[in-house]
Amino acid sequence: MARLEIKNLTRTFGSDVKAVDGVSLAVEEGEFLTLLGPSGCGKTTLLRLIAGLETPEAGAVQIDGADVTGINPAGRDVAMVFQNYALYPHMRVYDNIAVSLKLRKLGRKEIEQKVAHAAEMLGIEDLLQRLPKELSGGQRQRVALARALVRKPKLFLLDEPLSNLDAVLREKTRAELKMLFARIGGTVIYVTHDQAEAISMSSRVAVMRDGRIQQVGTPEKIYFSPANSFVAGFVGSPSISFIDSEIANGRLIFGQFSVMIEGYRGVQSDRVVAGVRPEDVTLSGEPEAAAAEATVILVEPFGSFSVATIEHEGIRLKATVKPQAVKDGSIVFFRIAPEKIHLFDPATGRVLEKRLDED
Amino acid sequence: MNWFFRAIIVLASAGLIVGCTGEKEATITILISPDHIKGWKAIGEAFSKKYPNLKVNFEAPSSSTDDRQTKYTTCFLAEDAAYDLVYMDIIWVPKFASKGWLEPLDDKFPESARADFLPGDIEGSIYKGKIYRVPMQSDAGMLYFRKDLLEKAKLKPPQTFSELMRACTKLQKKPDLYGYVFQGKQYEGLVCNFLEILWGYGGDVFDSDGKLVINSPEAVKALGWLVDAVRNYQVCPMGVTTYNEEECHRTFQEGHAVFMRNWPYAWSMTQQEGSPVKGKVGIVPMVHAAGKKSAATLGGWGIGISKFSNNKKEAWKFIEFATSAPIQKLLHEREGLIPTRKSLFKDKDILEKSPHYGKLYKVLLGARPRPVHERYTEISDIMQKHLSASLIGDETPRQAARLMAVEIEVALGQK
Amino acid sequence: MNSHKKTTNRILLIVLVALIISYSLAPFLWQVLTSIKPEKEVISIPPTYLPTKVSFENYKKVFMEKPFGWWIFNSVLVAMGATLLALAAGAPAAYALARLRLRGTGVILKLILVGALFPQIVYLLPLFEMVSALGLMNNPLALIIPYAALNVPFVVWILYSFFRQVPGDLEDAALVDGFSRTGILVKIILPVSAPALATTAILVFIFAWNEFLFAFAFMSRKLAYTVPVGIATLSGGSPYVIPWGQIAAAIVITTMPVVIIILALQRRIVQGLTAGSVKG
Amino acid sequence: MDSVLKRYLFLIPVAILLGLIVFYPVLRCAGLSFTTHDGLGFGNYARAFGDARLAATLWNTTVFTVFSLVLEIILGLALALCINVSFRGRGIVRAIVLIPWALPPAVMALGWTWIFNDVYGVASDILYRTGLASEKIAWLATPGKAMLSLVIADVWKTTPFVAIILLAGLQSIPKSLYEAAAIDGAGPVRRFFMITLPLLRPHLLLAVLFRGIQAFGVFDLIWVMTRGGPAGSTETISLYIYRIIYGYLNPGYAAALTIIAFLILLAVAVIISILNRRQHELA
Repeated sequence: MARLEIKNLTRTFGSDVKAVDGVSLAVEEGEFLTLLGPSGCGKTTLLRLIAGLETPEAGAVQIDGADVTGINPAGRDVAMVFQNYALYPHMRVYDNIAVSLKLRKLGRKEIEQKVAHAAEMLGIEDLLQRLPKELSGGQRQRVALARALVRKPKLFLLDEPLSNLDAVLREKTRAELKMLFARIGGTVIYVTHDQAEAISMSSRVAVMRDGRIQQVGTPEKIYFSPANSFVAGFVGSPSISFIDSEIANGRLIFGQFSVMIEGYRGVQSDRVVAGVRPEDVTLSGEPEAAAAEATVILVEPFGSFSVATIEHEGIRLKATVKPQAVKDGSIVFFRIAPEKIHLFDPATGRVLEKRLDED
Repeated sequence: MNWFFRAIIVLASAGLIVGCTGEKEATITILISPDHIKGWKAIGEAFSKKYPNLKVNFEAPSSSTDDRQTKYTTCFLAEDAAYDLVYMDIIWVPKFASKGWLEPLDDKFPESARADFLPGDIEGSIYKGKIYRVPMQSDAGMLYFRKDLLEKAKLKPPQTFSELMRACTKLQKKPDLYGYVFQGKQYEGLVCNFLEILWGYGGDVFDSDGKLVINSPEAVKALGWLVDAVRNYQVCPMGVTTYNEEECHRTFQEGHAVFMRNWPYAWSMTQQEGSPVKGKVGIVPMVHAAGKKSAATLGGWGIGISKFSNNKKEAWKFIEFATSAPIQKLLHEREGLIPTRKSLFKDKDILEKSPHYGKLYKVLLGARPRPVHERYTEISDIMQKHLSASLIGDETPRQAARLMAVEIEVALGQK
Repeated sequence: MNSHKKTTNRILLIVLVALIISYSLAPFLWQVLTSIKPEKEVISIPPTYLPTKVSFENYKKVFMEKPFGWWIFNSVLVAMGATLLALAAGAPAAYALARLRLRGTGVILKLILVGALFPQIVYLLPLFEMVSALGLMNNPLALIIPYAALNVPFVVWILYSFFRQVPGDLEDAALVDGFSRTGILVKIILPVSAPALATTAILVFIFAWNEFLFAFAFMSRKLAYTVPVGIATLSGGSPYVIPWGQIAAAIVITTMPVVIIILALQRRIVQGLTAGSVKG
Repeated sequence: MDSVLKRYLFLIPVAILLGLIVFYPVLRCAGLSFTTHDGLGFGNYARAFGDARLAATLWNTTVFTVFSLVLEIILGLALALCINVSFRGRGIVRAIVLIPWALPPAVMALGWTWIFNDVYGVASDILYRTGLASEKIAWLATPGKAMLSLVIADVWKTTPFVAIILLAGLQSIPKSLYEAAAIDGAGPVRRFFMITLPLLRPHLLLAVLFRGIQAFGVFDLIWVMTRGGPAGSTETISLYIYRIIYGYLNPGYAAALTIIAFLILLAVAVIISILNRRQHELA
């Protein structure tokens, strides 16, 4: 268990592709930090830089205050779980788990004990004599985890460990993983492109794009106070709707819709992008005050709720509704709670922060 | 793994044991054909009995003359002392000697000592006035014929080319019996066959002044005769242009040919128990043109000393020993090799074992070495190509003779 | 596909397979037949197809009169040695080129391939100089080293394409687990690439088993011969007599060990070449 | 991370082996090629330029290589397609197919000489008995037939090698592609040209390259079977070089020819790889 600090890390591929571009980050002991972002955003490269599988052009990696930038993976005492598990196909499960201990010259008894313990934690005691090809996807994933756990490393690095599992298993394992790491209290860096995983498992999330960190914070912070339109758009399902709007006389206006909003800092122009999460849009069948008329063009049922896509003067937005509350093609009236609206600068995408209660 | 290293050590130490000999002792090495290895070993033992500090190591890697020549050449090119003695085909002499790879033997083997040897063998051992080998085994081409068939047809053994051709056309019954088989494959044997005919017509490759005279009417006639045999009168099997000694011998021995040009080795085999032609075979010198002399191509082997040898004195002792009359006789008894000393052809024991040696002696006396030239191999290759081309009908004899002359000229002009 | 068509296809396949087998085996079977014929029938006109009497005389002669056992031992020793050496040298290079992102990988690979472009005759003379200077005449090393060297380009190329398809994560996992680079090669990459190793091993082995030119030049003692050189020395009573029956017997004997190896490894061979070419 | 220099250490064994056994002899050969009787110079190359026999041997070598290659590729492909179909006993058939490849060429060439003999040979006897030939054929006696015999012997021996490489290629083609094409209505022939052939290209290339190099340097087989005859019609470049060294004792000239042969091979290899790259870009 250890503290990780990354300072201004840069890694370039080819001549100009900056996979990781000046990233700084600190991960506290026992923290579960998720690197979240779309494919190609540099999250895996960042993880590999931490592991020592890549060498940075600039910047430093510190584990517990010690600079490990030039040290090879073996010397960093980190464990890694790979997306495709990377089990040694010619070794039995036992040897797959034990190999790192053997390389560290532990006694046979001690190795046996540790492997047994890790296997027990993951419920794979019965599989120890099998070859990886004789295991199911879920079993392989557990073996890969056991291989990481058995070492009690300073850092656990997990690279999309759930992406090769089917939906049901993924959700189940998600919860198990969270409990497991909570139990052993390890410092975890977890890479995923699945925002649900990130939000549900982590103590903190770092959202990445084009090699840079967009925002770091608790899942709540990331969800409720996104730092920019990218974070807002990437996190949350069903996803946020962005609406080109204008601000005039303290009101946010698009189409026939207008709502009074509180003062914002840093409004450069009167044009803004408004981000509205579906759950913050209320629909009703009857005209209401501060509501505007729209047509339902699509209803997607998700079981406990449905998502309706509505159109208002060519502007589309999504709303969460009760199952079977609305029908395709019907006319509805929508309202948006003004305090839930996120406003972004249309040029930079940066969030326009609410003016603090200055008055 | 262990056994692997152990095996290497065993092999290496075996090499050491053989390689390590005492100070004054010497092992001299010679490369020979494996065919007569037993006879040679016997000579080696007799030699070591006489000179207890000397040993002879016989290496016998391959029956192929070419292969052995390659081996010697490789050693010479690398200036390696692997072989002290060089057991040489007659045509290697000028080639090796011109490169300075052989030790001249004139002081050890003066003219006085050469008197008992067959003249052709001696002639073939000399290059630019110096002698480089002592003849050990003689060989010459001759004409085999089926006594029984000739007698039945009341024909005498042929003496001239036209007689031979006439006998062939008369006696052959294709496809079971062909008139004539000879070595028609594109290789050295073809040149040997051709030279006999060329000489039989009175022609030659070089005249006595060393001038190239291959483009001559005689050469055209000689080649014309061979082409007639193959293509016009068709007295030879279709495949004769692929035959070497062995295929000729097989065909003849199985009774499928009336006449055969071959070396003396075939005789004893035709006379073996179980041979279909046993007792039905006669030999005569190769035929010739009317009014000219018969000539046989001389083969034969002799021993010389490598320039790179560290045991030259010892090597000479062996040559002296091995080429002596009693040893040649021994080799004849053991391996049936033809001696090079005239005296042995009158030896009672030998005549008793090989009664045909009387006739053979005549052939050998009339045998001539192939052109003694340091570039003979190149000359021969050019001749082979055009002889072969004209036998298969790609060139007329006239064209072939002209092309041979042109190409040999060009080749010899090249350094 | 209806059943009629299925039957037709089935018959077509059987005919094809029969054709393939006879194409591959006929010339070899002719040697087998020749080898068990009595001397007379070997050279009869017209050719005798089936021997009237089976005779193992030729085999007996080959084994009794010649040290054929030794030659086979030498051939096996040389072929195995060359195979091991070629793999031991080629595998690390293939690994480094395939996985370690060396600068100039393309150039190095091409340079190695260029090493395979020369006719073998080129090497004979310089190598003979070396062999005799080092006193390696009649030493199996004089064949093992050149055979390995001549085959190393093929070994590197085949293993290179195979190693490139081993998932990179496997190697990363090993690095994180604490393997050294050499450890990864020996403990991870090589075991995973067993089929490719089998393929390359067979390639080198067959080359070494068949080679004549060097073996003839560097092995002069009868007991040091390899099988092809040994067979070339089989002969009758005179340089012009070629003992076809014995040669045929020798061909059959020589082929047996290789056939056995191929039978044992054939699945691996195909797999090796296959797996090496699957896109990762 | 391990140092970059350390990574290059992995190349050392190969570098030593190739340097000592391959590149040193080649350099020596190159040096030798500039040595003539008159000292150093381009004399050997100048001579090669006007050497009609060299031109003839290069032509023979090319004919042999091209015919062998074409036949081997066609037969090898057919063979590979057959043994790619699954049937009982396929393993054994695959092993049998490999046998010719395992026979020492110097030795099997003797067997072929015997087979192609006009009188004792089984090849001419079968044709004669079946009435396909009106008389016994002397296979090795005429230039065209001799070349054909050599090509047959070579093709027989090396087709398995080609077949195995192509078989590997066939197995790497995903089955789903064939299924997709079948659903689109493509027949077997169409599927072969649409899928098999294009996807097999890298393997075909590999086979052509390896086999081309070997066929160009052919020695054992021809040396044993025809020695370059009849009338020099089957003399290849390797035979000629061998003769120049061991027959004419002119290593310098032989070395020059070796370098020339190598440059030709190199040029062909480069052209093939360029064509391949261009096609790759087009595809």
